[in-house]
Amino acid sequence: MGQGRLAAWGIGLAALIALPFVYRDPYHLHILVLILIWSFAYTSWSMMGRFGLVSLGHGGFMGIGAYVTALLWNHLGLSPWIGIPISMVAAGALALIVGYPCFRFRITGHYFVLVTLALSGIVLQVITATRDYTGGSLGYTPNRTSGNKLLALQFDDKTTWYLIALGIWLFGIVVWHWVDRSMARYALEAISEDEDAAAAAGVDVTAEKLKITLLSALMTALAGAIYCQYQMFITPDTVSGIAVSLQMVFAAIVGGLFVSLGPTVGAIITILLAETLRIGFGTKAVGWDNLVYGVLLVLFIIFLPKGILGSLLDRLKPQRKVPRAHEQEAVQIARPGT
Amino acid sequence: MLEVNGLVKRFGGFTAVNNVSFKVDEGEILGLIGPNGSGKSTIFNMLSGTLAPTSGSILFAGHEIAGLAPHRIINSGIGRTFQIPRPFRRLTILENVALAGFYGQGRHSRARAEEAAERSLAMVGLPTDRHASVDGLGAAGLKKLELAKALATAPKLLLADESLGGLDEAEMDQAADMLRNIRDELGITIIWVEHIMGVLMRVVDRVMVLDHGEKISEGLPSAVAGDPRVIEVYLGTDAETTQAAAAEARRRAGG
Amino acid sequence: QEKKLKIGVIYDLTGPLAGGGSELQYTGARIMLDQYSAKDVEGYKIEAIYADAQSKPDVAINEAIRLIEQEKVDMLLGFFSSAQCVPVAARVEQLKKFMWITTCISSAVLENKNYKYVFRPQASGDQFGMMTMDFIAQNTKEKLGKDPKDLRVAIIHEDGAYGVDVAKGNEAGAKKAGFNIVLREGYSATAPDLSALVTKLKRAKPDVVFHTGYNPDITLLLRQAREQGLKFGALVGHGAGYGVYEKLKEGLGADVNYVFNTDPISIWLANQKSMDPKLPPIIKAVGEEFDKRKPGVAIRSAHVGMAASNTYLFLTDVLPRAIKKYGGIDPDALRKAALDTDIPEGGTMLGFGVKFHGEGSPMAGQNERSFPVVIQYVDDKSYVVWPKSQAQREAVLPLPKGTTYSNQ
Amino acid sequence: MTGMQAFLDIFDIYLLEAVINGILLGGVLALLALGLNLIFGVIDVTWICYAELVMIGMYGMYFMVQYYGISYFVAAPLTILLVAVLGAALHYLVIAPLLTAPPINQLLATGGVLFVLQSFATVAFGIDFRNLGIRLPVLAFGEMNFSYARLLSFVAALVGMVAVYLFMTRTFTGTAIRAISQDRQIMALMGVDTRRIYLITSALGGALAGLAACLLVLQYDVHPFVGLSFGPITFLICVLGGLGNFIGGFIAAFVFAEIISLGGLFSDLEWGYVLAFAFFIVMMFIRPAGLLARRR
Amino acid sequence: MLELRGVNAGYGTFQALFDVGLDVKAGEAVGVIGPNGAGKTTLMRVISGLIRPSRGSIRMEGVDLVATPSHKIVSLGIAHVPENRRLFPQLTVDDNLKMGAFMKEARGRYAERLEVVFELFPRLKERRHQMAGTMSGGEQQMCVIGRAMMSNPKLLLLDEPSAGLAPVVVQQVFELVKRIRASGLTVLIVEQNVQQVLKVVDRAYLIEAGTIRASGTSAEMLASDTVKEAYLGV
Ligand SMILES: Nc1ncnc2c1ncn2[C@@H]1O[C@H](COP(=O)(O)OP(=O)(O)OP(=O)(O)O)[C@@H](O)[C@H]1O
Ligand SMILES: Nc1ncnc2c1ncn2[C@@H]1O[C@H](COP(=O)(O)OP(=O)(O)OP(=O)(O)O)[C@@H](O)[C@H]1O
Ligand SMILES: [Mg+2]
Ligand SMILES: [Mg+2]
Repeated sequence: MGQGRLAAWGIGLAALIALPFVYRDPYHLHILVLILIWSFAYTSWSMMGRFGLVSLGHGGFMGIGAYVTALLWNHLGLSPWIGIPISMVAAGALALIVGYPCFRFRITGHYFVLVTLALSGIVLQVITATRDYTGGSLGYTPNRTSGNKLLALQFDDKTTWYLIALGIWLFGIVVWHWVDRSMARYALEAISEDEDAAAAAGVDVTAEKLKITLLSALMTALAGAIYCQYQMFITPDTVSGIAVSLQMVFAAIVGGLFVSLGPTVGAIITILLAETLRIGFGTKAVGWDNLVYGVLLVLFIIFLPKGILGSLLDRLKPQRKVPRAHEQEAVQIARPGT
Repeated sequence: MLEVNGLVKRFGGFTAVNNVSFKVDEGEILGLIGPNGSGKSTIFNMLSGTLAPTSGSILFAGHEIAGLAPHRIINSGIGRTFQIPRPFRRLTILENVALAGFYGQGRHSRARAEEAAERSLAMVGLPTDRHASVDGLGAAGLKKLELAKALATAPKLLLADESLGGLDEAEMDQAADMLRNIRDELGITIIWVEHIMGVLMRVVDRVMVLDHGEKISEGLPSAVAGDPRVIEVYLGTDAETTQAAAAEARRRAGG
Repeated sequence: QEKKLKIGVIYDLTGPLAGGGSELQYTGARIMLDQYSAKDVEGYKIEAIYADAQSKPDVAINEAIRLIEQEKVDMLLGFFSSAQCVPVAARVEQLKKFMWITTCISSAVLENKNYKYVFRPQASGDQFGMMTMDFIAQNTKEKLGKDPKDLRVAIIHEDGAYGVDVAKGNEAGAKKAGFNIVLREGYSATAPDLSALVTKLKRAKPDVVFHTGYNPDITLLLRQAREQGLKFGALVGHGAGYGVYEKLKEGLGADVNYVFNTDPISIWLANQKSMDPKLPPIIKAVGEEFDKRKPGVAIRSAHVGMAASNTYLFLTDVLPRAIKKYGGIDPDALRKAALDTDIPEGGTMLGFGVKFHGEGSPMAGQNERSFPVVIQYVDDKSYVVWPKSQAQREAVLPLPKGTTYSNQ
Repeated sequence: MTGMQAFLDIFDIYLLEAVINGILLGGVLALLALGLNLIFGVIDVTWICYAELVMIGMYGMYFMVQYYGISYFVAAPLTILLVAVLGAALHYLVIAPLLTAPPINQLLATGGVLFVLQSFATVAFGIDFRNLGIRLPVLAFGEMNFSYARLLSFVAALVGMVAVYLFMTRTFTGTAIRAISQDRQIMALMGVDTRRIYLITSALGGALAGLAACLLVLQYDVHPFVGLSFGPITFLICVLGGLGNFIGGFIAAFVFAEIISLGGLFSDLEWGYVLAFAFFIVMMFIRPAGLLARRR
Repeated sequence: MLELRGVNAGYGTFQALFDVGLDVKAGEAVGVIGPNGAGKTTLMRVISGLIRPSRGSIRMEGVDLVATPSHKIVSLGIAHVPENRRLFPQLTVDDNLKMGAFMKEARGRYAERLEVVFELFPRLKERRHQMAGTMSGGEQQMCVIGRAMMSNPKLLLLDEPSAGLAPVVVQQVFELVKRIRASGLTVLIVEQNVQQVLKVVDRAYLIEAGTIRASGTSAEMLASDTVKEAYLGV
């Protein structure tokens, strides 16, 4: 990272940390916290999504993160400090169970999307069906603690939550950069283009894919758990299922999949857009907000295919030539004998 | 160093490689030729782990490698190129090769991988500039890149699949020289699949001929070029030029 | 500066719940609030700010926070879905704001929560379930000619907060009455196919089916029941989808005849003789206003009156007392005023009285005097058939011979 | 004796009914999967909003029949035409600009269209549930009863599947449709107008959605979110059958429907779905290329 | 028959052809040679309409190709065998050939053309139900040429047809070019295999960096110093 960029990050970060001490509007802070948590979730998704591993199963991982943490707390009195790691392990185990055969048997592209789609469907249905424990579609509330708030990871003030969310988000960005600068990124880029050729370069394709999937699932579960701790309420539909998975894909792509802040920009845009449109149209023009939202989304994708931030950065430095996936098509040719 | 026994590969009911056995000695360049669809690339795919053999054994440096995962085989010292270049277009040229250097050599350090990449690129004559994009490469460049990637994995045995296709004649000679250099300077054993006889025969030490998945001939270039069966199924009217090339090669080797 | 009470009103105007009844509730509340925003209450102007929860709990939470923090409303009113009430009530309590729930009936909203600022004049879901069981129990011998222990009952419900809660009441009621529960099952309201459930019902051969659902799952279930030839003696619905006769009629035609529904009484059916005399004119006015807003509706939905009555209760009872007796509209004044409320049976448009469970009670904030009634749809009209005090006619039970589902 | 009793408890007439109901539900699902398979499997274009097209078609039927009093049999072809036009428009406005973009962008754009169609329906038709009000008679066999509406869907799915299969394999246009996803650029060298092929296919996919709408409206209420009940499951069926494999899709629809139906009979309804989804994942590993594919 | 005048073409901002002029007369076989990246493939693409010239005119038997939509160009009798075996990998050999006969004019004679192609390439008949993508490189090349022949063209554009083929097949391909020519078809062929191609064509053009550097009969080209220096590396 260049000096200038480092400085920009530093100043930006300092401003973000200072924000809740200067600006205290609780509703805006609430939206900010949500944006940060979702940004982290979207960033987690994009860790694998950017390598062509388009998963619609992340709703499942998020749901597991949220529900396992809350269930352990309510039923066993296990503090989220222990519950969250357990929930992450659970999500990771599921990711491995589904991922391993997927990658072994070369399930890619549409097929991968749909296998993972079924995964989030299953998690949603299981949460709903085990309603005796999870509350079913009614949703689930972690018991309020009467004791140590820190131990229970329950805080009443927005500032604390803002800082926690900021930290988590920052952690996501750092991990993103860490992956981006590692050799694993080369391997995953290669795998996303041509698995055989990557294997012929010595890459253990299955292992590399599993690693990034695991990382992504763990982080997504963490996002789910944090969301649950913050909202103190989860329903199957808000933290799991296909809709949540799609929401992740949407935001990541709209923001820009190939830049670290892309998913964050995606979260900002989609959440703010949804909020403003809903409030703007209010109850006077019912349904119009979603209509406009949908139309804007379609327009974004058609006219800014690399995402808002991605396209913006491209425009700023046109000389950096990153060939787009579709340019490859021009040279894709029949492959004999393999 | 490589010993293949009774190698068979079937696709459904179709037998692409049928009971092929052969040996390759250290430091040798073995030419593998045969009509289209005779199973050459399929053998390469099995040697490199891209395909698992239906049956048969492949001993490499004394170890059985048949059916191992490709990355394990690559790590054990076999490098390959693809008949049709398969570059990673989202990576730069250097990154393409560094990737192979890193993973192909058992994931040491990034620095070591990049060093290997620069060496390989220099060897094949491609730019080592950090930002050079694959898109700038023409057909010849892509072939070179394939070779550089294979070299960066520090192979003991290199499988080169049609490294000349699509090159013009000047470039072909260059590429042939390059292969010879690789053997001479780096001591890498090579199996080379090629249809351009005029060039191949001048470089290889020994030739093996496949037809319909079976080995039909094997031996010195001049002997194979004169084998009537090979002439019939493969060389056709090129037999004369091929023989001439083989003869010239022998003369040069002798002199 | 003029004195003003800002009320944040949240219902679902879009999404699946909107059609399930939330939008009608909104209309009812709005009719009342519109009337009062023209007048003022004890010197306070009423200003309502409406928001759409889009049938999503997280949107409901966001809107609640926005209305409180951003729009600075003094209190919240409304809420159709219990899945929204649960988290929003928790938030509101935390923020120490006053919340007046007109609808969402799950007991889970209040049970053991010990809320101080959340009040619900409405009957709770398990009361619905108990009520219908009681109704059948009282009629088993006489009309169905069976011993309670021989009466086969099936309890089916959508698996949301609402259905689960009612089913819980159903089960408790059935146990109390000594019925034989042959099937108890939940299903997701969005399930594309319920034929397996119908088959199970056929196998269980229930005399009475107790069903809680929204629409379109009700019409889907009943249509598939008809197609698969399910027979029973009576079908008892519990509000929500069963409260919207129009839709039932559209989807099921004549099959909807003789179906029972349990709801707070529709204000237009309530026994006006035993009611506080100042209420009937208001009921009439609400009806006229509703007809103006939604012309051409055959049976005015109970949903409208429910929200209207509960809103009216707040505006005419709680609010004036808070201002006069407790000096303002701050949450504590409103809370004290609500706890003081003591209205006898017949004192609301819904027929029931009002007295809230106070602090320390497991159902703090719940109206202990509320009760739903059982109505029956007969030839495009609805009649209260239970409890006896409100009944307008005898229940038709079991289903007459020759009707689609009749097991006679 | 007890063994026999247990046997009878499980293999009673209701089991048979559940099996047959599964088959009939399979007909509905197969019909839905047919058009999607064409779009998604054959020309490799993603229409996440497929079920929403069906929803619009159902509204079309509702308004024509209920509001304008048009006879069902006139309204049905009109609806098919309407949704065909809609399919073509979807292609022209949304897919065509994205043909060269990565597939995930298509997925998203059509996902956006899903939002648009849902909220359009909310805005234009309101949130009320609508019912066509046509109630077909029931076919009774002793204890068992079957709905004509479902029998009809079953037959339509079967006929549609055969017709589409023949069209795809026997005609030049069908072959071109199968070819187009593999190498769009050289299609012109074959004398194929790619825009025309895409339009034909999208219109055909739309028409099949329209057909499904005409039959579904006999069984289900219409509301803006009706697509959510069917969308995901339709996708899974296409994949389970093998993308682009019409016969496979047809069979997969029945397998899925049986699992849902029987799973629902022996346990809670959700478990039927959980089972179906889990079955899907397991099958994906056993037969990644679809039920009918040979393992490689 | 085919006439190019002052053709300029390229990809985006990159110009690959500069003022190219070229003639092919009916019944003639014409070769185009030149080093890698010279623009040979671009030239073929411009003729078959896969890319559009930025300037210049292209006429086939008097018809202006620039104004003809690219999918209509086949109907004028131009069949293009693209470089790199671009066939439909997931279709069977049969279906690939069927695609070659897609145009209305060719559909009627489908069975007849199929015979012709199978006679040329018996290998294809053997593998007619195999997925084209799983065939060997050479087999795929046969399939692509066969596919082009299905449309019963007047002018065949061959882009490096011998690349990657076994020597006997290369000879067959050149034989085929001779035969095709003999049957009255016109051929424009791009080749790296200069020695061979100059044996079968009547005339040839040497193209370098997007411009025509030399042209003449085969004999002239073989003798030409320019060709020798620039290309044969002799
Ligand atoms: N799709 C494309 N986009 C951008 N540039 C291209 C494209 N195709 C070719 N070029 C460039 O146009 C120039 C001419 O390419 P062309 O393919 O016509 O050469 P060629 O003579 O056929 O070479 P070869 O012998 O390697 O096939 C080259 O510099 C090449 O890099
Ligand atoms: N995945 C596959 N499925 C079915 N058949 C296959 C598959 N891969 C290869 N084949 C067949 O196996 C045979 C051998 O193919 P291979 O690619 O090894 O030939 P080759 O000798 O490399 O030919 P060329 O010189 O043309 O490259 C061919 O007939 C090919 O069609
Ligand atoms: Mg090969
Ligand atoms: Mg070329």
